[in-house]
Amino acid sequence: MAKRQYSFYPGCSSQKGASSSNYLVSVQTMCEELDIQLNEIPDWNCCAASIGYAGGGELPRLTLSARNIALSEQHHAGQDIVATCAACWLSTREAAERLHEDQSLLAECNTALAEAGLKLKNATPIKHMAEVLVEDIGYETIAAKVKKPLSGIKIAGYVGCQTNRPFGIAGESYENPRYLDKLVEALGGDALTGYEKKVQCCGGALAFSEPAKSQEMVKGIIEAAYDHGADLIVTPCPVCQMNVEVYQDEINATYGTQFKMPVVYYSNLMAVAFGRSAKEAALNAQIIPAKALDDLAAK
Amino acid sequence: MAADKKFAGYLCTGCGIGERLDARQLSQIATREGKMAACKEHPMLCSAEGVQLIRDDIAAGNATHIMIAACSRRAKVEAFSFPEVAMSRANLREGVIWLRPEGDEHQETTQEMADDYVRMACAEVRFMTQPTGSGEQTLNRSLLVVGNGVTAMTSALEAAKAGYGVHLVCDEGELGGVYKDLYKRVPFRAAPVGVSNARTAPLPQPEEPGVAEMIAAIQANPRIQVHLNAKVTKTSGAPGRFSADISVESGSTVTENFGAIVQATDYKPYDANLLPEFAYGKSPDVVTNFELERLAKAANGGPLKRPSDGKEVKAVAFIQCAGQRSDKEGHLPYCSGFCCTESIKQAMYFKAQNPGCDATVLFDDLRTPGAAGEDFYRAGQQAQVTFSKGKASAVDINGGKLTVKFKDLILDEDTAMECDLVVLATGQVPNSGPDPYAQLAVDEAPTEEEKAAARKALEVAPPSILNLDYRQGTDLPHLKHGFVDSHFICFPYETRRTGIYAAGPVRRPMDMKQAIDDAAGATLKAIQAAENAARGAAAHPRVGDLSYPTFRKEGCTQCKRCTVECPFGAINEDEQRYPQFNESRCRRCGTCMGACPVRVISFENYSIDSVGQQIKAVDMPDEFSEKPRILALACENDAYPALDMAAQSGGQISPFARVIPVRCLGSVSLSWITDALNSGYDGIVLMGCRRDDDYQCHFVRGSKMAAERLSKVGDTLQQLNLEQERIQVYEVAITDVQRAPQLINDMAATVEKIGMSPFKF
Amino acid sequence: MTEVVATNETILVVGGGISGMTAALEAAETGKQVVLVEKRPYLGGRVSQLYKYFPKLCFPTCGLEINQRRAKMNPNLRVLTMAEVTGLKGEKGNYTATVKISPRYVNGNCTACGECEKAVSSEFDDEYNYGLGKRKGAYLPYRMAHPAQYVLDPRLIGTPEADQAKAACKYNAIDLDMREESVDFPCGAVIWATGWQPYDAAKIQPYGYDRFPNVITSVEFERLADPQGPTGGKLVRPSDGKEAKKVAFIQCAGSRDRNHLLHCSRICCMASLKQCTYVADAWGKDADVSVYYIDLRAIDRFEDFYAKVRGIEQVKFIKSKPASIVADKEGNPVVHGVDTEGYNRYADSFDLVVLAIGMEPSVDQASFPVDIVLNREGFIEADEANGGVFAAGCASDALDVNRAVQHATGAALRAIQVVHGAAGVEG
Amino acid sequence: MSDLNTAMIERYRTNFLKEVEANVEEGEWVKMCMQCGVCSGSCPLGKFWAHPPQEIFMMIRAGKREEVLSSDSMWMCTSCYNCIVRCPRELPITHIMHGLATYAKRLGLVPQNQPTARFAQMFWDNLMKKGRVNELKLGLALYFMNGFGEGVKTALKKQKLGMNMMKTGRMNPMEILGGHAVKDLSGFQKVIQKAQELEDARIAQHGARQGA
Repeated sequence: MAKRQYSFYPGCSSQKGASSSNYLVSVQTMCEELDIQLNEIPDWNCCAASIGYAGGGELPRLTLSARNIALSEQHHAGQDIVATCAACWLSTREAAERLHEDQSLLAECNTALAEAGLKLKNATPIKHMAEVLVEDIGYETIAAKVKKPLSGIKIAGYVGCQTNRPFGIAGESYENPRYLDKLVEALGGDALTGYEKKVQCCGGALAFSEPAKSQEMVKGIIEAAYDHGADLIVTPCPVCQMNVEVYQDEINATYGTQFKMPVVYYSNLMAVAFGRSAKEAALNAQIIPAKALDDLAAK
Repeated sequence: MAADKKFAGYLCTGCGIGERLDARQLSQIATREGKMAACKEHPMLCSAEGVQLIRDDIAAGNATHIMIAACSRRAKVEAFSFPEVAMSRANLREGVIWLRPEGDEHQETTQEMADDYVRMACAEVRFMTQPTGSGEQTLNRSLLVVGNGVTAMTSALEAAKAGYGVHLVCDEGELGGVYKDLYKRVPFRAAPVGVSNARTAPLPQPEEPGVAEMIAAIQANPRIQVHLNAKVTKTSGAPGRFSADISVESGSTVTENFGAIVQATDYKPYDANLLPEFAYGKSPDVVTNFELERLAKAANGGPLKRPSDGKEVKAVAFIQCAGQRSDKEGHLPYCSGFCCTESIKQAMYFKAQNPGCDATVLFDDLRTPGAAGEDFYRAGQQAQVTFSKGKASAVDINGGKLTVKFKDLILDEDTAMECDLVVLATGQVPNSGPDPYAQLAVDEAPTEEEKAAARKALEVAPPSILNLDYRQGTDLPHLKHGFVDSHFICFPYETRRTGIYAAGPVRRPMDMKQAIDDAAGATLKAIQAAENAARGAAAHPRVGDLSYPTFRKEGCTQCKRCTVECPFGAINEDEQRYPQFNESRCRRCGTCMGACPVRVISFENYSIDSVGQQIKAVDMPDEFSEKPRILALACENDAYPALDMAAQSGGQISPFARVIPVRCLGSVSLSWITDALNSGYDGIVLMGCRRDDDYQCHFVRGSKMAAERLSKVGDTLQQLNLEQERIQVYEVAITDVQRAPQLINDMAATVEKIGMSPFKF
Repeated sequence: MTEVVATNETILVVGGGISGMTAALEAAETGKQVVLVEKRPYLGGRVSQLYKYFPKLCFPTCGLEINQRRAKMNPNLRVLTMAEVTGLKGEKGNYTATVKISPRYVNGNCTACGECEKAVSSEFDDEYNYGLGKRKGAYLPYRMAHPAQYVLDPRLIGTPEADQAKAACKYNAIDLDMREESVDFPCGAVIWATGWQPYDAAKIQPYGYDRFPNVITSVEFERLADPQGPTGGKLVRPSDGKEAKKVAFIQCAGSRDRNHLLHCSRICCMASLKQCTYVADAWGKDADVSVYYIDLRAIDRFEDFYAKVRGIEQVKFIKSKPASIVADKEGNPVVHGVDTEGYNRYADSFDLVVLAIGMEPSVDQASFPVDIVLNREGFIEADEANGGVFAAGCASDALDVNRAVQHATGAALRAIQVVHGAAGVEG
Repeated sequence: MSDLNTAMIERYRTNFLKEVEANVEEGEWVKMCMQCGVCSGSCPLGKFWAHPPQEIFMMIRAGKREEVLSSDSMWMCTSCYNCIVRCPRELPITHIMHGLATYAKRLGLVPQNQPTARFAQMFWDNLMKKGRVNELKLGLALYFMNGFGEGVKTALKKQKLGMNMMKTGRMNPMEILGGHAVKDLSGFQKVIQKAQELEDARIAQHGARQGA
């Protein structure tokens, strides 16, 4: 069967040596197993995430994404754009829709792009990798590829904000999305469907500027996972992963808690379940090791 | 037909009646004691075969009066429908076997209960005649519609469209009424199918008022005769034969006959002079929503100008609920229901003409119900009308500007805004005539301040609109705040003056669209009243009843109780002060019959005897039998169904009770009570409907009247020196399924306590 | 085989709720021939499932009793229950209607004696109680049902229980061979009174109706309050039967919301005010009621009732659309939001939360058997293009009972105008 | 106070609502608010806002220009989009908050040392340099945001975190020297430069955005 091809927008944080480089590694492993070919958008730029607004303002921010889409349309015509980072996906898709509904902005945007000889047609579907898995591949296909079921591993599906709102995954509700739970179940894991913090905000970029406020929310996210007896938390978003995993020491210091909750990507789970090595699954990049997965990968 | 009466009894032995009761005995009682020529038994009387049995007897002329002993009169009504004969029903299923436990120890008393119900049904039918109508009825396919506005015009046009003639009486020089000066109207519709739910979706905008078109249609309609500058100076008669004097200013008067009447006199704009705090009258730039329409009409799409200096309005503020939803002296306690959408519309006038104009609506609750309502709110927001939840306290004049002081309820602060024009969203004051019961209200007011309020209402009573030549006053009774509305949620057109229907804002506050719907509804009821009058049939709630009250003139003492107590003001008095019943005004509740101290009033199928003889027919065991008898008179609309449903759901009732349904507690004659006491009943329970301000009595005051009459029954008891507890009057609702039988059982317990009545002869 | 006698002067009324009953009775009492078609096995519609009416707090069964009597006594009225209009051909003054009648498996012989009910055992969700209770497979839909004729649940057919029911009936009222049938008959005008249904509360995800048993809808709360209801009128909550003393009412649950229903459902504010009195009456001083609202729409004379309820000290009003509901460990719904008058955040825990659920038309736009002018919310707009078809009641807009009846009475006139035309009375 | 600010006060006088509609990203939708408050209740950092979103809208209507623009409320927005998905009137609340923040920044009304405002600016400057974000520099810049002394403290406090990130290959010290970048950097910068100019021009001269 022919590989599915996508125009791939990896985003800054998944670059080598960046905070979610492990995400990219595991995604690549996952895609090999699922016959997905990711064609990186040549010379893509940062999307400014959801924090760039203050520096740039509206049009420059939209133009950042416009440039990426234009490049994709130029080099990977006919391919859907897929992003693994929630913020990248959201900014890009939001820009596309905004420019679609406001033609005057689109005109200004193209005037700017012309400076680099680019033009935006703005007719490319923009997907998050989770959409590709759920809508293009499907749970059954994924389940069929499982070699090492995640049997007995209790997993809290932390969906977070930006893969869920305002666009979300088709057929899911904003308040109680189940796609991570369904993925976990497809991989033979034990999905904690009652996990009530699954769409709680982690603070996003404010983890940097308002750490105390952000960490208070992260505390709740982890506590709830413990309450449900989770072995680990799974997320589709680099910001969520980072915010929930790396500040646990600081939270413990502030609140006297003893958190040591592994936080992984769905791609980590899949790589392991598909029978690939801990390295290929990028488990070595866990600051808080996901022991349950390490053991399974080692089997 | 009454010449040779043929009495026939029928006993159904189905539904367990045959198993639980001695059918032979019941048949014998029907024939021997009940004087039925025969009593035929059938295992399923409601079956086609059973019904045919009865039909054949009727066809053969062997049955002019039939007694059916089977289930409740509320069951199998369609099967047991023999309009050509008089019929009574003994309730052996719901009334006896379903309310009594099985078992030998109960058998004797249960059988006695059934025996009595058969006796009672036989007695009842012996004193019934199948009514045939008064012979007074006439068909008159013409309506009198009173009013100037959209409601009245709609009523006239709808009636004409249904083939009726109309005389439209307008007390102004031109038609149009309160909406004469309307520039645009609030759209009647929501966004059509296909319009998305996006914030940018195109939504309905203010539309042409359509008043002129309506006036043209009226003038072009051959069935409608318009009387301008005219008043109704006298209305007499009854549905089918109303006669009205229509007098015009010039002095000439014409008299016309009508089948029925629609009063669509709309409302009077609230007098804003009562709102000095908002500087009305002090500054010409403070106007009411009604006056604003004139400004808009004058501007006709151009800039709206300030009355004071003719300068274009750059900032306008709308004060919602001005003089409304407030218990302040002179304010309207209610919400007029149309001002929110009116203000949105008027704010849009300014925005449409000059988007730069600031239009702010100060509201407390924005009330734009329904699909069209909420879409119009959105349309106002799209037009950049500013909506602020705030309570305005005052309008100050400073030079050329106005300052509106208000409390911002969202930001929770006292603040103010400057503007060139202030629009007061004032309310609707019903344009109704004087309340015929205003004097009664004074007399009946429980507290002093309520008395004072009632007296005030009496003093400021408006001039009459219909000038009814009725014993009980000249106009439609008010319900509340001067509105001549129905009291019933399920029956908005229940009227207290048969054949006369209120439509539009005179009935309750409403906007133009609802008034148009309301006009159609009231017109249907008027047409229906005329058609029914032609058949001699009663109007709601005893629809189709052909009976009507008559009286023995020689016995009448002209005491006027009947003319005073009739809840519908149906009864007039002739020159010798004898009652004139006006059959087609009568609602057949029997309150007059209950009121009559000399028992001369009766209906062919409901009379002092038809009930009195049932009471007498009951077999009365002697004082030492330990078998008391308890009489229960139950309203057929609520208490009686409650007892039926108790039977359905396994309730139990004392075997000593004998229940008789009555049309209304108001029809209960004291003579029934005294007869019952004299013939040895040990207790009497009367069950009528709720009678306070939220009354449930379907004949308005029937239950109340009964309660008043029965309050005096204590004397009778004293004369007989019987305990007061032996008679109890209760308000019972149809939902009192547990309570209704309990009340009867309580009486049984009381009797057990205080002992049997000595009056057993 | 059902026979329907009708002509092009007959008025067809679709829907036997309060609006349809009213339109049918008013027309019949004006001397017109009327055929009333109702999908349920009984007349009365949603009104029959209400405990009390606002603002009088009187009982709907009271008016229903009168309307049922009117129906029983009127020879001009023909009622078809368990029937649906599947087709309507022709034009104003001259239609042919096609009506599908589902088998009741009980014929007119039924005396409502109840023996069949005693003879069967298996139970099903009770539609009359919105599934809050159970009923037998042979049942009278509710105590006052008209026609007072039992129904056999189709799920019983082919089981031994069906035969037991048949055996228990002494009157040959049970006919297990009944089949669905379809009848055509002429009519001159049609009154469309198909009414409303509660919006699907599960779609309002932030309120977790699908996740928390103690979050219920206002229509369900009516059944709880009704002494004839599944709890015998006790206000107890579904999860554990705990007494519901601290109750929240959330307005605009599905209404005035671009994510759900765009329109204002009109009745919800008044219904909640009414239900406040249920709680206050049940628990007196121990009652603790909060009403969360955007605009309290106690329009026109209903203001009196609003004032009355505001006077109950156990009831407080919070101007706020709650953001979300979560359940605590004890299963108490906790309502989160901000009181917009002064901006105080709240996280209030309740025994029970009642969603004042919105009204949507019960017939969806796709399945109208005839071309008709609708607005985007699916309500029927009055329009010449509708020919001889007229909406009555909630098929035309979100209306309270009083307005629905008012509207239905007007609809009767419009239908009569058409058949008068057909009969040549006009002119 | 910036010249632009003075100019804007001059142009709109009392009508702050009009100013917002004309100059703030998606500001034209403020008018659709029906004051239900669901946004305010839905905000995860709501309790830290001096004025939650709906109150901000009401303040805009009430003309409280200074209070709104110099408020740090909108800087608390985490872009979680709860308010947007729950709003019954489809207000793009998140964007309006971003828009207000941006506008306040343009006018020089941002509260002193508003951390998110400063971080947002760093982030922007950082990505403008190379077209892609350099996390290491961004992180360091963040630590030293409040001066060198503060920075060293923070850096020490964050040392463990930093070490962790490095150990797991999720932070690369070499990034300090250059790091990732777009190849056509000049083209990239020209494009964004142009976009900036267009937007500045639009706001400076007529103010009114299309569609407002």
